[in-house]
Formats: sequence, C-alpha cells, structure tokens
Amino acid sequence: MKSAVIVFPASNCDRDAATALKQLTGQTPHMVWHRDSELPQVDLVVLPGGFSYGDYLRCGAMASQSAIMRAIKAHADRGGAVLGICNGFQVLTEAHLLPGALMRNANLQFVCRPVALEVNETQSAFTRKYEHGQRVVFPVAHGDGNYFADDETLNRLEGEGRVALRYAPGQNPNGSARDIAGILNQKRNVLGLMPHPERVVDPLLGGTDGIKLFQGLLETLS
Amino acid sequence: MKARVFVTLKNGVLDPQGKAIANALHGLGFAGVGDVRQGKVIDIELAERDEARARATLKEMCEKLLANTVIEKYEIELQA
Amino acid sequence: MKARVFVTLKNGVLDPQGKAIANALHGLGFAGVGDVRQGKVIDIELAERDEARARATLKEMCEKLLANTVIEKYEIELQA
Amino acid sequence: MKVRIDVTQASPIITPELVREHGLSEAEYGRIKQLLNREPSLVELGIFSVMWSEHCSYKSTRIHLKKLPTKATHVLQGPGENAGVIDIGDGDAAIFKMESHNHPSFIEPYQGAATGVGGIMRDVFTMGARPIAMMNALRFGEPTHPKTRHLVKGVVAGIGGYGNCMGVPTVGGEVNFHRSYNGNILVNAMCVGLARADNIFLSAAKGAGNPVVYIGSKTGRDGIHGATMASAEFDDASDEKRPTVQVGDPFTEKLLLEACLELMATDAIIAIQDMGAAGLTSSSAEMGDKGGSGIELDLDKVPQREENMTAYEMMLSESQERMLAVLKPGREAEAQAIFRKWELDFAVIGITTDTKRLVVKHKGQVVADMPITALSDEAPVYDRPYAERPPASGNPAFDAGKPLLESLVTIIASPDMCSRRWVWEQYDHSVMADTVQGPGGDAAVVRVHGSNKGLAITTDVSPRYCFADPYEGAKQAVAEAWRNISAVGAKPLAVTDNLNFGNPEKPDTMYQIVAGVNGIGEACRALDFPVISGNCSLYNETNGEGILPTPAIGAVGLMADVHRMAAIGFRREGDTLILIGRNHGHLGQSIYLREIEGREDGAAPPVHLTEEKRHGDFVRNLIEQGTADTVHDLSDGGLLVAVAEMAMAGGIGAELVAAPDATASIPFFFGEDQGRYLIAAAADTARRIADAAEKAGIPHALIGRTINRKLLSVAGAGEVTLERLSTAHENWFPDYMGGLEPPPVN
Ligand SMILES: Nc1ncnc2c1ncn2[C@@H]1O[C@H](COP(=O)(O)OP(=O)(O)O)[C@@H](O)[C@H]1O
Ligand SMILES: [Mg+2]
Repeated sequence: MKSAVIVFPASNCDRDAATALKQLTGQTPHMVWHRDSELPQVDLVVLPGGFSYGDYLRCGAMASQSAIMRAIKAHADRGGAVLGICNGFQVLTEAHLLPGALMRNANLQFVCRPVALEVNETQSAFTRKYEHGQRVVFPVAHGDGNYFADDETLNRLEGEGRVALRYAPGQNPNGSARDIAGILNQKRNVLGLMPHPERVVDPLLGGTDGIKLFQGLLETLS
Repeated sequence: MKARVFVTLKNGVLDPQGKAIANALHGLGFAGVGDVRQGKVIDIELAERDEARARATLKEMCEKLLANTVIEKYEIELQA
Repeated sequence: MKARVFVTLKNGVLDPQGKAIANALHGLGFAGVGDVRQGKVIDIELAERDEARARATLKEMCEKLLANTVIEKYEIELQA
Repeated sequence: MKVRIDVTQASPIITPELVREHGLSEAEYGRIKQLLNREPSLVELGIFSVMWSEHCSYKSTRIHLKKLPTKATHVLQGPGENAGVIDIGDGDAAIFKMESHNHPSFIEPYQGAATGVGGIMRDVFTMGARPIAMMNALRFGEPTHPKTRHLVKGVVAGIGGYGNCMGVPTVGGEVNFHRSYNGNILVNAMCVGLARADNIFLSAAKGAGNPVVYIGSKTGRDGIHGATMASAEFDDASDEKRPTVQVGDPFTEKLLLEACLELMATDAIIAIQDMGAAGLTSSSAEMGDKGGSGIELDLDKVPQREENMTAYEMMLSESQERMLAVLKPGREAEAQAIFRKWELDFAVIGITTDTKRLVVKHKGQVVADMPITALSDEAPVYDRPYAERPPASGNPAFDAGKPLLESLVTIIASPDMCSRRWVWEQYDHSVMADTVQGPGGDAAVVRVHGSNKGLAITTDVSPRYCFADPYEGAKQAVAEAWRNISAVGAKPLAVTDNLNFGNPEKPDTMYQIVAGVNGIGEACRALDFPVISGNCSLYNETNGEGILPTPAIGAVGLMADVHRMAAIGFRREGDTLILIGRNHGHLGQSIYLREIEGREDGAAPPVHLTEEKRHGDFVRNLIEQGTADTVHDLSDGGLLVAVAEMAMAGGIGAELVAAPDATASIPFFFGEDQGRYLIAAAADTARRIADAAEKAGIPHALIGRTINRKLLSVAGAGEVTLERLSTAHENWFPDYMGGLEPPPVN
C-alpha cells in the first residue's frame, strides 16, 4: 500500500502519521507539501493532525484552500482512500469532502485524554478489522472537535451507516452531536475522525487499538 | 476602501461561547441579560474604489474563506 | 434592547489571525487586499430599555469581561 | 513609559528623570558617560537600560551564580549560551533551559504565558534542537484571592495554546497556591530539545564582514522595555504603566522552527540567537560580545509592522518570533529561499566588523555607536549586602488525636495536593508519539525518537521549605528533582534553574538568594548534577510584599531502555510495599501541619545528600535490572499520601501496618523526611530487595501490601475507599475553576 501524508504549514502530527504508516505498512509514505498541485501515485492520502495555519479564522479553513486539495478531491472521486485525523478531519469538512462542521468544544477548553469509542460501522476499509460495537480507546487532543450538522444531515449519516465511530456513552469530550467521533463520506472511502489512531499503535504509548485501522487499509488497498 | 465583515453563527446553531459569556455576565451580577451570541468581525482594507465591485469581491471572499456557510452567515458593511 | 459590542485589538497590537487571513486572501488571488484585522462581535439582548443606562451597563460589561483592555478596545452599538 | 512619544532623532536632553525612568541609578548613568566619554544618545540610553537591567545583566546574582558547579564530562555546553547541552550518547544531545515570564503573565495571563512558552522554545531551537518536551512550573496566589481563578485559567490556556500549536508535548510541571503570590504569580516554562551533538549552534558572531540577517516576524512596538519591567517592583500604579503586551503567534513560531532547522541542515550559519527580552539590542550585543567582533545594523532594513518606528523603538521592541543570525558571506540567497518557502520575513540588516563596537544606523544617521564591552563586561556587578537569618527551627507540636484517614482525604483534596488533571488535560501531552510517561507521575519520560532511550524530566521546588530555610530548601529542591528522576529509573544528568525571588536590594531577600544559590551548589556537587542553564527573576514584589523564595529546579535524566521504566501506579494485587529510607517523622513545614493544623512553622526537613545519593542509586539499580517497576518517591504529604497516589493511579487498594510507635502515628504517616522511596513488588522479589538493602546498609521497612479490594486501610485506623479518595482528589480543581468567576472571553 502506498500512502502520502500532506504537510500544511503548522501540521504537527505529520511525523506521527508517517511513523505509524511505516510501522504498519512497511512502506515509507510520501510527505507532500500543501503547495504541490499533484499527488504521487498512492492508495491512501492522510491529512494529519495539527494546527494548520495556526487554526486561525477557523480550524482547517485556510488549509482547505491549498493547491493540493484539488488533487485530493480528484483522488477521492476516483475512489482513493482519504483519512483525515483531527485537524485533517476539520480540513475535510471545510473542503466539503465530508458534511458538517467542527466547532469549539462545548466547554471551550482544549482537551487531551484517552477516550473510549465504539466502532459503529465496520463496512469500510478503515473499520473492517474491528467488530461492530467494539470498544477501543484512542486519545483525543483538540480544541475544536464538537461535530455539528443539521438534523437532516445527521439522520442521513446515521441512516446510511456513515457514523463510523462514536464516543462511548458518557465519554463525549467535546459536545459532538449524537456523540459522533468519526464519519464516512457516501462512497465510504473518506474517513474523518477527531481521535488519534496513530498515537495508539505501540503498547509503550498507551495502547494498540489504532493498529486495526491501518491493517484494514493495508488489506484493502494492497 | 474599508470594509467590515461580520461572520456570525446561523440561528439554530448552538453557540457555546455566547452561552459562556451570558453565564459569566449573570455571575458578575448583570441582571436582565438575555441571549448572547459571539461572532467575528473582520476589517479589510481594499484597493478597490467601486462600491459594487468591492461588494461582489467581499461576497466571494466570504463564500470561499471568511465564513463557513454550513454554520455561519455573514454581513458586509462598506465604509467609504 | 439589543446591543452589539465590537471588541478589536488595539492599534499596534500584533494580530496574527488578521495577518494569516490577509495572506490567505492573497493566496486565493484576491488582489488589492491591504491590512486585515480580526475582532469579535458580541450580540447581547438586554432587558434594560433606557438607552443611557444600557450604555453604562454595557461599558461596565466590556471593562469587566468582554474586552481585555490590556490589548483590546471596544465599541458599543445600540439597536433599539 | 512616556519616552516613546517624544523621541526625536536629535539628541534630547537627558534629564535625571529620564535616566530614572530607564531604571538606571545616578551612579550607573555616571558610569555610562565615563564609558562613552560623552552623553549617550537616547537610543544609547535605551540600549544601556536594557543591557544593564537585572534581567539581562544579572548584576545582583552574577557573583553568586559563579559558584554553581557547571562541568561534567557529559556537559557539552554549560551556562552562557541560549540553553545548556548534554551528551546523551550515540551522538545525541539534549538541550534544555527553564525561563520565567512572571510579570507579563500577571498583566495578561494568556498572552504572557503563551509568549513565555514561545520564548523558551526559541532558546532551545536556536541551538539546533527540535523541542521534544515542555514543562511548566506555576505559582498562583491563594485560591480565594479575587484574581487567582482568572490567572489560572488564562495561564493554563496560554501555555496550551502555544505549546499545542507547536506540536510539542507538554509533559509535566507544578502548580502551587500561596498568598505570597497574590500580586506576583510565577510562570516558569522549561523546554527540552534534541539535537545531534556535532550540530549545535552557538551565538558567537566570529569574524568581520559577515552578513547579519533578521528572520521571523516583523518588528512592532511590542513590549518596549519588557526587560526593565521584569527588573522592577510592581505597585498599584503598574496597571497604568503597562507597556504594550506582546501577543504570541505560535503559527509563525512553528514555521520559524521548521525553517531554522532546515537552514541548520546546511552549513551556512556562523552564529544564531533568538531575540528574547530586549530583542534586537541584546541579540546583537551578545553575539558581538561572544564573537569578539563588532556589529553594524541598518535599521531601515528591519522588517517593520508599523509605520514611523523610531530607532529607539526598533532597538527595544520585544516583538516575538524573531531571530538574528550571522551567515557565511555569499549564503544569503540560499537562506532566503528557505525562509521564503516558509513565508517568513528575511532581511540582511547588518554586517559584522572588527571594531568591537555596536553601531546602529537609521535614516542615514548613526544613532548609536558604543563599545560592546560597555554593555557586557562593563555592566555593573553588585555584591549586594545581605542579612543572614537563622532558619526556622523546631518540630512543632500537633494534636495526636486527629483521625488519620480523614486527614488524608482532606490533604489530597487540598489545592496544593489535589489532582492537576484539569490543568494537564488542556495540554497535548502525547503529540510526537514518544511520551512514555505523561503528567501525573514522578518524572515525565519522553523516548528519544527511533530509539529505546528515554529522557526523564521534572521540575521541583518547595517554596515553603525555602522560606523557612533558604539553604536547606534549595538543597531539597535539587534533591527532589534528582529523586524524581531516579524514581522512574533514569540517571539524573543535569539541572536548569529558575531563581524566582523578591527585591535583591533588601538584605533579607538577598540572603534568600545567596543561601539559595549556595544550597543548589552544594546539592548539585554532592549529587554530581551540574547546572547547565538557568534564569533569574527578581523583584517579584508588590507593595513591598515579596514572594516565597522559589528557586525552581528543572532536571533531565537518561534511561537506556524505556521498557524498564518504573511508574507510580500499583500494578498487581498482593505486592509487598517496601519503604526505602529513614523515617524520622519530620513534621516541620509539612503539608500535614499546614492543611490540618493550619500552621506553617518548624524546621524545614534536612537533606542528607550522601543518604539521598545512596538510596537513589539503590532504587535506580533495581529498576534498571528489571527488579522494580512500581516506585514512587516520598515528598509533600509523606508516606500515606504516596500510598494513596499509588493506589489511585493503579486502581488497586492497599493495607498498611500500624506505625511502630502508636503515639507517633501522624509523624510516621505524614512526616516529610527526605531521601525516601516506596516500592511495590511481588512478595518474593520484595524479599530479595529487602535482602539487598540489608546488605547495602540501606534503611528499609516492609509497611504493607496491595490487596484485592479497592480501599486503603491502616491497621488500627480504619479504611477509606479508593472511590472516596479519587473523588476528593479529582474534584477540587474542576470545582474551583467551574465556579462563578467569569472566564475571559478569548
Ligand atoms: N540561575 C542561573 N543558573 C545558571 N545559569 C544561569 C542562571 N541564570 C541565567 N543563567 C544563564 O545565563 C545565560 C543568560 O541567561 P538569559 O539572559 O536568561 O538567556 P536568554 O536571553 O538566552 O534567555 C544563559 O546561558 C543562562 O542559562
Ligand atoms: Mg536566548
């Protein structure tokens, strides 16, 4: 499986994503600068966490206008896999590759902690290795992870089985609508999520629950 | 030309910042404070001198970047 | 009564957000964009009906909470 | 400072009042005239005022700091550069320093703390290191003080706001509350970076004819006279005298970090230095001074954010996110391309010379021309008088009838002892995917990326001990830092300090400083723990009321294999608990006395450095061999608090034996004797540990075991559930911060 990690100004989980990809796929990902207009030949594009453009104006807003985003849209349209983690999720919503928006956490504070999630949909390359309803623990680290969409959109997301991950009952760290932690696009080849699977791929660092996400991708895309 | 753009949350979108301010104002003893909403104001200097063209450009800026129309609405004010 | 409070950075105080917005607008091809400054707008519903008293209360709110007067200034607008 | 307004390029008449406003004494001004052989220009006066300020010149502390041990074979760079550097093997180097941003954080907590974080990060990456961990040591006024909540909220948000955006994990720190900080909070931030030992960048601008380049953000009228402000006392009128507060721009700093590291991968740099306090002035003067060269600046070339800035303003501006570098001639274009890619300002603003003078030009005029040594070597040095005070003494009486476990609950729910989760959950502590031990343990541990090595990091000081006994208290701070690093299984390597004190012109305060530095020196020598960097923050006084002496110690240690790291949480039921170290039941200055008896008296606990070293070496050895994996050092609150912390962290209960002397139960369980550790190990391992201790002549005692019920019991004193303990421990902070006090809007 070939992958690319996009580097925006002030991305800061780009190295973490690359390390996890290398460890779990055996291949070093391409690091792609946001101003490039073309993607290398890859199966997976990762938009990493961080504070692209300092999170100024709105998280992900300026990054969503980067030159590389057009190529990423084309890649997604062709059915290529796109994974947006944290800031990457914000960029995907701002770029309208995923519906809704991520607003300021309900308590207005940044939050970094391990959070229990439930895998709500296993019908995707990202989640196929998990069991339906399985509980996993990923850390969150964000100030703007409060997922918002209108009721119609939320109903559709749920109806179409596109809510991939939910915060376990009582664990919602940010006030997200319907405890949504991660969603899929209609074609199920684009996943955006606030928690960080790339930070739980090593038992030394607080868990290995993120490994299956990358394994699922590896099996599907290789 | 100087322009002022207001970007505020659409009605119906929850505004945690506004709510926090309202609570804080109550806490400070300000009675009679109802709903509070917080938005952004962006002041922009433009070289453009034609009002209609300026307005059109600003609208495009809002749609493309300044506002996220999924949750926000915007208003444009021109100051000659 | 409805009030609108503008809280903006004092002149001379660095506005990283404004700077980044200006750069982004240039990057999007909007020519002729000069200085950009970002501030907050806070809309407040007040039970008070007397304009002078409302203004005094709002001023107190700004000084105590809404503005950080070390780096920010504020303007108050009343809408009947 | 009113002076800004009437600055003209023509030499104004320098009045005694103007001199005073610049924080210079009459004698100092006389000295300046002597050194220049004439009256200074206004720009020169400004330059002298910042360079001769306490903050930049260390005039009150310099002669004392010289006594600190700074050398060891693993020290690659001691004090004198932007940060200290130690060798951590395999060609790797750790670079670290701690610095205060106390005054700005009191005036504007969010921006003050944020720019403090930004400043210390620049000190570290200007030397070629990628920052890999941040710590913060915070002291606030008493919780009931009307400003405290607002300050806590702003400072914590500011530290998180900056560090999180930089993508550097904030892995630990300290938070204390005490009324002595009501008017002077302390915000000390520490940054640890990682570099290759053969690629360290220094600030000596050697050689003439080399381009001096400016990189980063534009210069504005930010924080003019910040350095002099950090060197003056506050009074009630300080509110009006506030210079413009700097606003941090972490986004630009992140770009600056990446751009600098990219440039550092080339060999274009001769010297580089961040612009911290006193910006362009101190960076250029220090680089020239260290390089033995002169520097000529043309201010018209400085990237400016505002119009009509005067030379005075540019030289004194403290705009953030800026660096000054000297390049090899002909390498400007290559450097510029890198900064352009990262969308940062880049300008050649001067040249090095062989005159050893700092020459500043503006609009075709020379506005300053002075020998650089006048700013550095010739800066005043004071041996300020001090009044020795006998330390507080005695072991205070206490009410022996108070119920043990109820007191425990009270203590672990008190402001200084409760969980800091509310604080550190606002910091990204796992970004960079190398945080092996985050906040909450004895020391944080960060893996050296791509290896099995780990750096253990801690910051410590107990100001109440330092107030009672500045010498023993300072020793204790070093010993505790050393102990914390040993407790996770790392070898303590070096120290950075942040000496926070009141007004050095007061003989009492000066004594605290002198005794404090002596205590640090003594402990560092005994523990083989050199001081490689540091910072002094004096004049922490408001209306004549000084802070508790607070010499914060930051320290770094190295472990060979992070898989062997020890942590505080109980791991197994049925483990035996072994106490290492002697229990004298020292209650003077203890948390117990303060929280339960409402008294702050008695002698500070004495620190026996040879015992400290033997006990620590013993425990570290056990961890390194894989014999011990559950270890906690004993500090604030003593034995019972340590056991409770281990139980809460592991979610496993414990039962403890009664105190050997039933009438001395309180000192046994709450005494704060130094040099102690608690180990939990399986029964047979525990026996081996006890045997080894016996052989080595190390005091030890079996004091209980972990159990399969979630409670803590003490023979003869009842029990308390872990749930009750945890609730009490976790709730204080969120309850306090959730109170009605309004949050700041930003
Ligand atoms: N208390 C101290 N102990 C040891 N070294 C110190 C102490 N205070 C300052 N130093 C050292 O003196 C030098 C100057 O400090 P400072 O002016 O704070 O540096 P910078 O301007 O780079 O922040 C640094 O190398 C610092 O490490
Ligand atoms: Mg420095």
